[in-house]
Amino acid sequence: MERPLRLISTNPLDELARTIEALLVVASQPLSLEELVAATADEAVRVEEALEVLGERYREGRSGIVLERVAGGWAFRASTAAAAACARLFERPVERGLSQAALETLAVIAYLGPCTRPEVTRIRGVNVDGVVAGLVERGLVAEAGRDEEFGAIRYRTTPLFERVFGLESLAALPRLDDLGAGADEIRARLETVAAQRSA
Amino acid sequence: MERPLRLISTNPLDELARTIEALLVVASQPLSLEELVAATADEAVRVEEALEVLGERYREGRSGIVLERVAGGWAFRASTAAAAACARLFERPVERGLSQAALETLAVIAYLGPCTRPEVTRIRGVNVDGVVAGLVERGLVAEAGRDEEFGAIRYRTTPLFERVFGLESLAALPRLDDLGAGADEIRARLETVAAQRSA
Amino acid sequence: MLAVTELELDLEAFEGPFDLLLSLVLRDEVSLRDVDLAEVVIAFVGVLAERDELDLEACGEFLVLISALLELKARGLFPDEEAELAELEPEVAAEELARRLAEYRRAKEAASWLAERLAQPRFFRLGPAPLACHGVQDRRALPPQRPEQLAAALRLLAVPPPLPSTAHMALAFPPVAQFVERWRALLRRRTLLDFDQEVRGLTRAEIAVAFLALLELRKQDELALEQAAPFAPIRISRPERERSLAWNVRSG
Repeated sequence: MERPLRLISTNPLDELARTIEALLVVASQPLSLEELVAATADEAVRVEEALEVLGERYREGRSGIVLERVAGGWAFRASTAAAAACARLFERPVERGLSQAALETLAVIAYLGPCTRPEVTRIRGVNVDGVVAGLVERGLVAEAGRDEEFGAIRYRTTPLFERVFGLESLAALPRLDDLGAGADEIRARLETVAAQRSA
Repeated sequence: MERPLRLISTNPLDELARTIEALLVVASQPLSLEELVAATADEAVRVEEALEVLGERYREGRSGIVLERVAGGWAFRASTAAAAACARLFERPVERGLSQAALETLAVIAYLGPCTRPEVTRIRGVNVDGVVAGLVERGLVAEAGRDEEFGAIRYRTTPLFERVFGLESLAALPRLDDLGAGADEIRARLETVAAQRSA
Repeated sequence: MLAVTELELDLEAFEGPFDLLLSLVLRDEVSLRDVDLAEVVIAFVGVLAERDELDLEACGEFLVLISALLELKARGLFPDEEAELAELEPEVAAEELARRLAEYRRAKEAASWLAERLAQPRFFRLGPAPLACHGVQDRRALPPQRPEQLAAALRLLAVPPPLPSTAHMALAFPPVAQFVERWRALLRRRTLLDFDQEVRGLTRAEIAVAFLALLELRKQDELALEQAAPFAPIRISRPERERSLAWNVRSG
């Protein structure tokens, strides 16, 4: 297993893996399995096998280039070990300085799915027009048609959102029930107080 | 020389090479030696050494990712062996078609005749700079002189637009008699609605 | 006797006695959005627990204050929904409010989950690669489109927006100062007032503000409040009768 892939040039799977490497290094977005299958003109099963081999080769701790499954496809990113060096050279304009309001708005749009600004406003309790415009500018949310009843523009999160937050897809968001205990936590604390009182 | 770089994890030059890999996979421009030295916070001699190691690792015939020295510095590209796959990737039709924002912007320009970005923005109620830039890049709209009053650039639809939508000319657009007789009436109606929406 | 207004609070957004929090909220210097009212409840229950017997009067007073704050907060969170909520039966409205508060809380939790993901910096390339493949250009063709899409897009742009609702204007919160003046004027003319009678015909929002104005005046010793039993009529009188108060709102 420790023999490096690249030395076995007679192995056709290795050739396929090299082609996939090439595609991923020039693509400007994550490539889905279907896109890889179409571009390599190979079989899905073999492409998946090659991706597995590449995942082993380009993994955190072993390579500066890391293959990750993100935004419904596959993409290269820098290893976390190289984050400090990357930060010296590159900006992170998409996520730099995201405010609490922006994060809440993103969360609402990500969880509700395509929704209009009035719908987000209802949950957040404050006007979100400016916040949404800022998120569109950053490319984290995009227009997704209009509400048929009122003609208001709907917004959805973009693949870039999934990439920035390292999500394989929107389904990778934690279930809301798992987030914090909320009411249960308060009840538990009240019960503790009550127990102290009766003691 | 045939021993794979990634297995010698105790070699600090290897670590430097991994950092450089990471920088190169994130960069959208070739990186100069100076930039690499600054980002890695290492010595120029060692960065050059690491680049040599990487050049050996990422070379034509051995890897799908090829390190290339160009005028501006160093950059990754796809191997020539993968050219056919790259061609299929880049020349494939875009499956998703046009966004609602793109469709609305195209509709306004097609039905109302050449318009400036501020005019389209007013009618749509959101900034269209990015959308128009995307449509120009795709060749669906093109510049058509300047607005005489304000000097803003006007945009018109292109022959490619007519081909994509299967129209012999703009006169073959579906009729919108329910919205008004002629472009001027439709424009007036859209502007009235836009004003109500922003009120 | 436990003085509710002296309850010491140590919250994320505020530190100090409860009555200071109340007056800062009334003066719009602290936003209720930032105050975790559940923490206030827990602090109060904690203080109650330290005492030997259940202080019913303090509990009653606390409930009145905290529910006024909750209503204010709820309305602040859902400003456009007042009319809709006001039309609902009280129990249904309370459930609806609770549901929306939970929704908001979950949005906040999801936001902090997202913020944690950002703490780990992730670098990837934005935009096209510096060098592509030799001899290959990014020429993406567009598949054929239907012109009807264009007509539909323009028709949607011509849909007039719904008329703005004016219902919220009827339910907007009147300034507390207006009710402060009203109570003062009434007390100049009469010595004893009945709260329910005076607020009859007012909206729920106005009643809440009227009550807050009352508490404010009580705090400034301009009047006295009397309630024989929980849910009994609240009697308002000039401060001379203060000594006979059955339930104590801390003065000064």
